[in-house]
Amino acid sequence: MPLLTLRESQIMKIHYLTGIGALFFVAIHILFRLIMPFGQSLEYENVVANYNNVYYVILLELMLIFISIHGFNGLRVILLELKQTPWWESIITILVLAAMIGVIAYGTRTIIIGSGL
Amino acid sequence: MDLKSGDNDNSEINPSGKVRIDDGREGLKGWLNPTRYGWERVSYWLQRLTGVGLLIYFIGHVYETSSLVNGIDAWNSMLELTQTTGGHIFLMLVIGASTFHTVNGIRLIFTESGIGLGKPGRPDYPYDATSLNYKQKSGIWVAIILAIIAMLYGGMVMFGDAS
Amino acid sequence: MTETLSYDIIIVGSGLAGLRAAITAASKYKMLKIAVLSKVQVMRSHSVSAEGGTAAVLYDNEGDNIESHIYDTIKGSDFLADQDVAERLVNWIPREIIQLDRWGMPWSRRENGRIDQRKFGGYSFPRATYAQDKVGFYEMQTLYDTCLKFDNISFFNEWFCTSILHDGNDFQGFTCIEMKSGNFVKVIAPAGIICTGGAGRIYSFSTYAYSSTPDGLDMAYRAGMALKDMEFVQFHPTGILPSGILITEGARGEGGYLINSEGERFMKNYAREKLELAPRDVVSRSMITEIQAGRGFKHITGVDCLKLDLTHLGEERIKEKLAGIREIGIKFSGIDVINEPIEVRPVCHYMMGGIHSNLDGATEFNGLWVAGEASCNSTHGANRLGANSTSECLVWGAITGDLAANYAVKKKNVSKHIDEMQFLREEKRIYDGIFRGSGDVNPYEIRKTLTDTMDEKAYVYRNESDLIDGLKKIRSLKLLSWKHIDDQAKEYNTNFINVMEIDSMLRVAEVVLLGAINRRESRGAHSRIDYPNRDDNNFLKHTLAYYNSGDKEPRMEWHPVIFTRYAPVERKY
Amino acid sequence: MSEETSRIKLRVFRTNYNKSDSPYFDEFDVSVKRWTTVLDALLDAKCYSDSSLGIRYSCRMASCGSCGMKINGKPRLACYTKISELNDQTIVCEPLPNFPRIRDLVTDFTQFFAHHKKIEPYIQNKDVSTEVTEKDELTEYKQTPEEVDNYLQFSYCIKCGLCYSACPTVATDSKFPGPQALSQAYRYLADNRDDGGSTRFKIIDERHGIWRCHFAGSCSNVCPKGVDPALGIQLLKGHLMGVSKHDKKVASMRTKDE
Ligand SMILES: Cc1cc2nc3c(=O)[nH]c(=O)nc-3n(C[C@H](O)[C@H](O)[C@H](O)COP(=O)(O)OP(=O)(O)OC[C@H]3O[C@@H](n4cnc5c(N)ncnc54)[C@H](O)[C@@H]3O)c2cc1C
Ligand code: HEM
Ligand code: SF4
Ligand code: F3S
Ligand code: FES
Repeated sequence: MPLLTLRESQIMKIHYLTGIGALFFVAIHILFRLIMPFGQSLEYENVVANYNNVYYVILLELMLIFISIHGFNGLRVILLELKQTPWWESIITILVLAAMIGVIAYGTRTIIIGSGL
Repeated sequence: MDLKSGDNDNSEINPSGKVRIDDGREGLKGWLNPTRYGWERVSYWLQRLTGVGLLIYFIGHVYETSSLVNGIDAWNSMLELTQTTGGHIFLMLVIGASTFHTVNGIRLIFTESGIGLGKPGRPDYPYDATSLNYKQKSGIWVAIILAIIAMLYGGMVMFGDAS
Repeated sequence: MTETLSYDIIIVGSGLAGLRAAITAASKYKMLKIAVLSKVQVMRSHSVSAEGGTAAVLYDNEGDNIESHIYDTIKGSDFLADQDVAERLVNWIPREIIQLDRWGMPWSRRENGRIDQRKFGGYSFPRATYAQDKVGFYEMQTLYDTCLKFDNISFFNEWFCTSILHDGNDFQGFTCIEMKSGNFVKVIAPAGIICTGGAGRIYSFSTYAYSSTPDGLDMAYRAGMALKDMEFVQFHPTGILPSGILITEGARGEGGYLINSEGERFMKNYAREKLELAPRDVVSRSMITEIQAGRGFKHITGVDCLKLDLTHLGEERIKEKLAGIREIGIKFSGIDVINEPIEVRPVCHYMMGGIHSNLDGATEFNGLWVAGEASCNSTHGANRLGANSTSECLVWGAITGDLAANYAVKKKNVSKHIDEMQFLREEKRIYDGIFRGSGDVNPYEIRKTLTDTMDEKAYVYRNESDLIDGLKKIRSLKLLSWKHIDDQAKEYNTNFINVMEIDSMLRVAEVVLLGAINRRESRGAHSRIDYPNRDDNNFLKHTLAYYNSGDKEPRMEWHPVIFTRYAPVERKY
Repeated sequence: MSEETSRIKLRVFRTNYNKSDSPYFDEFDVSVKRWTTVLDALLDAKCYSDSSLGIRYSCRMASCGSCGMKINGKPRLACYTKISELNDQTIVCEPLPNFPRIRDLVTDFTQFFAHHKKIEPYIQNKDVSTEVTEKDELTEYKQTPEEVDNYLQFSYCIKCGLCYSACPTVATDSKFPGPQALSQAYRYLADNRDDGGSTRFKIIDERHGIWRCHFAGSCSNVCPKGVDPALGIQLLKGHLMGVSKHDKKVASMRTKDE
């Protein structure tokens, strides 16, 4: 698995970059929300309308990926520090990766279906 | 605490050391000891806590938005969950957490790249660690203060909206 | 229960001398297995406390020379040094300084990148090589870190050696207690080096670490080796009150003054030329004379003292070069030396005596060497110059390490037969005699009385009646029933170790006092009010003390001094 | 003139796991003066109240690193902590957290030393032989006082283990080298006589290596010697991140007639 052969410093570079990236996208995401009054922004029609905007969809997808990578790597770090048996370490690496892919896939499904409506 | 012989090397030898000793590691309690060692320790602890909190929220959020595909009713029923007082408080926490985590995260990205810590030099008694300098401490305070402001602002918007 | 561990070389003591020896031996022959045993963990040895410097000739081009260092050492020793040994020290030590630099020692530097040196007492040139004021500490760190490079060095941390195994001629090994488990183990090897350091804890007011007790010396003494020149105990002029922690001579080397209660730099009355930088015996005597003449201060604890004034050196200089003593002053005496003179008093600091050895550090047993402060190869004679001791540790560490390695390689495949009886005898001595002993006197009271007696009766100035009183006192202590251990647990039993240390302190203190009684003259650090002059006709010779079993009085002998260059002259500074 | 004495309570953690599993606290009444340190008080209790008290100590001047323990909730050196500065009538002494406990206040340093050894803490230099031989010119490296100051601070470390016991990562991660070892890696990186930087980077840049430090700063907070391990560690990370430049010039040797 490629993640296993990455040096820890490379993983942390990714962690920081995805953190900064997430910051960037979340900022835009929130700006989008703030254009409209809070109550309205989350109405179904508005949301669906947003999903038809290609740029917004790309933004959402990237945000999804970045935050997932950042967040699940963070979780991996915490779990690694908890217990140090080879078994535990490989299990959590696999589980965290799987969960990450799962969340990304699930979110992507929403985005695809949402934008395809 | 068992050491494999490879770890032990020759640093210290206790060939007949068949003594029972206690592991002594503090375990999770060691993490949850945020106040005794100064602000940096508080920051460490909050960054962790907010990180995990945000991750949980994020997963929930991805799940929440997925109701989009099931049509307007499903979406609205999801949305209602957040329109309660409890939901508002939860969202306030998320806002606070993300503000703190972001601001402090940016600070950490700098410090963990060795920026803003000062230079090593001959320490003079009484020793004050240069890395625990004012800049760093203010960074933490700023993150906490901003988080509180963001929470209050978010609360005002949400509760103001609901009434 | 008896376990046997077999190595090629055993080094007892992980101070400067021990670590230096280990590195030489380990790098010379990779196939030798070297054990470094110590009753403390590696970086906890007393050597980490050494502060001021290591003497070496580095700047021939600026007027320093080997000859002058040799002469200063011999003159400092009040001509009791073996001159060939002093020559060896001085010729060798520059190499050690460079070697330490290669290994990463943070020597203080000059602007041009060369190693800096400072003034020290008794030298005619500034030749104390220094690294701030933590020289011993940095040297230890450098050596320890370098040791980690060698996989054939094994550290036995917190192993307490109790005796030497031998067959009367050849060294065979040591018996030890592994403190963590409390097991009694023998460690055998064809070659051994004793580097157990000084024994200054036989005094109460002492700069030494608590671990500097004479058990290493006692071990050799009981095995039949001689203790040489034990009456020469150095009192360092500047120990702070109340703890006795040292203010390095470097403080005076950097320009500090000693002042009396009249605000006078009194050293001008005693050593016209060198003033505060006269050798330590001279300065300490002058201080006591001042105090006795009523020109001392009273410390808050009620003890007489004088003051060391550094205030004129300026903040920057002190912070840069004397950071450690500033810290010590603030922490342990409540005085910031930048602003205020600090109270000091002569304090037990070094033992010139030790296990009798020759130019090569060899002892009376084949295969056994001794290096560092535990040895007395007579480099320092009757008085050591400051900064010459770490030099000695490094030089003889290297020499004995080398010789032991050669010897061990030759003997590697010779089968060894060890007489089990010796081991059993030792086991009986310490377990039946001490561990399971009984008594009603608190051994720690004995220690307190012993060290206070030494402080009182064998301090800077001595006289016959005091010394005899002291000896009587110590012999009476021996007779009390104090040999018992309250703590009967096996694991990490410091009570047991303490009592064994006290046992050795009593024996060695007796030797110190006897030597002092026998030497009816004043020479170097040994200064008798009743015999105020040096007596070269009768006493230009070393004292040897041999153990007599059954705790009878030691057998005292004399041993000639070796002269190669300089005839004794009057010593003036 | 005489000194004021007062009495305080000393609560000491006691245990011997070979005898019983449950630790307990012993209380001693000791009289203290202005200069009495916690070590003095403990030794007083050991000598005159309960000689079975297990404690490790040697230099009593904060240079050997033996006497680290948790005093009133924080890791400190017993010989370096005056009772008067604690401002408390009860002094609680416990063994250092995060170290295996042998007995009473004595902890096991085996793993701590092993971590230190693992980062190869010695000068490595391809160009200059580290061993001086008979034929050697006997010249030193040229290193200016400023260059010494780059690493000197990290050489102050007395290996007392206080930082190790304060670090939250160490509390759970047994493979994490800990602040002491990592700051020594920086010490050698900053020393311009050494060019073993890349070897050491490889050693510390692994799963349980330097990145498990999250700048909790507790190490620097408790270090009695001003080493500031947190600083060294973050600077090392800067190098691994590629933010700080590897522009160290390895020192040259002085020539014989310089
Ligand atoms: C405060 C102070 C400052 C000094 N400053 C200077 C200075 O500036 N310049 C200078 O040249 N000299 C100085 N000296 C003197 C110098 O430090 C010592 O002479 C030197 O460090 C002794 O080193 P060593 O290796 O012989 O022994 P030590 O460092 O004393 O080591 C002895 C070792 O033997 C071990 N040991 C002892 N007994 C046993 C046993 N029974 N079983 C197992 N192990 C045992 C101990 O654990 C220890 O590891 C100073 C001394 C003091 C007290
Ligand atoms: C928005 C900008 C963000 C920035 C700048 C940021 C930055 C950081 C940084 C620098 C760390 C490393 C802390 C350390 O190693 O000491 C970190 C950890 C972490 N982050 Fe973020 N982060 C951001 C958003 C998020 C989000 C949205 C999540 C949730 C999904 C998240 C989850 C985590 C987790 C779980 C950790 C691990 C905590 C730890 O190791 O202590 N982060 N973050
Ligand atoms: S860095 Fe400081 S606290 Fe840590 S071991 Fe070294 S001296 Fe002790
Ligand atoms: S306390 Fe630990 S987390 Fe890092 S800054 Fe120090 S090593
Ligand atoms: S006894 Fe040496 S550091 Fe405290």
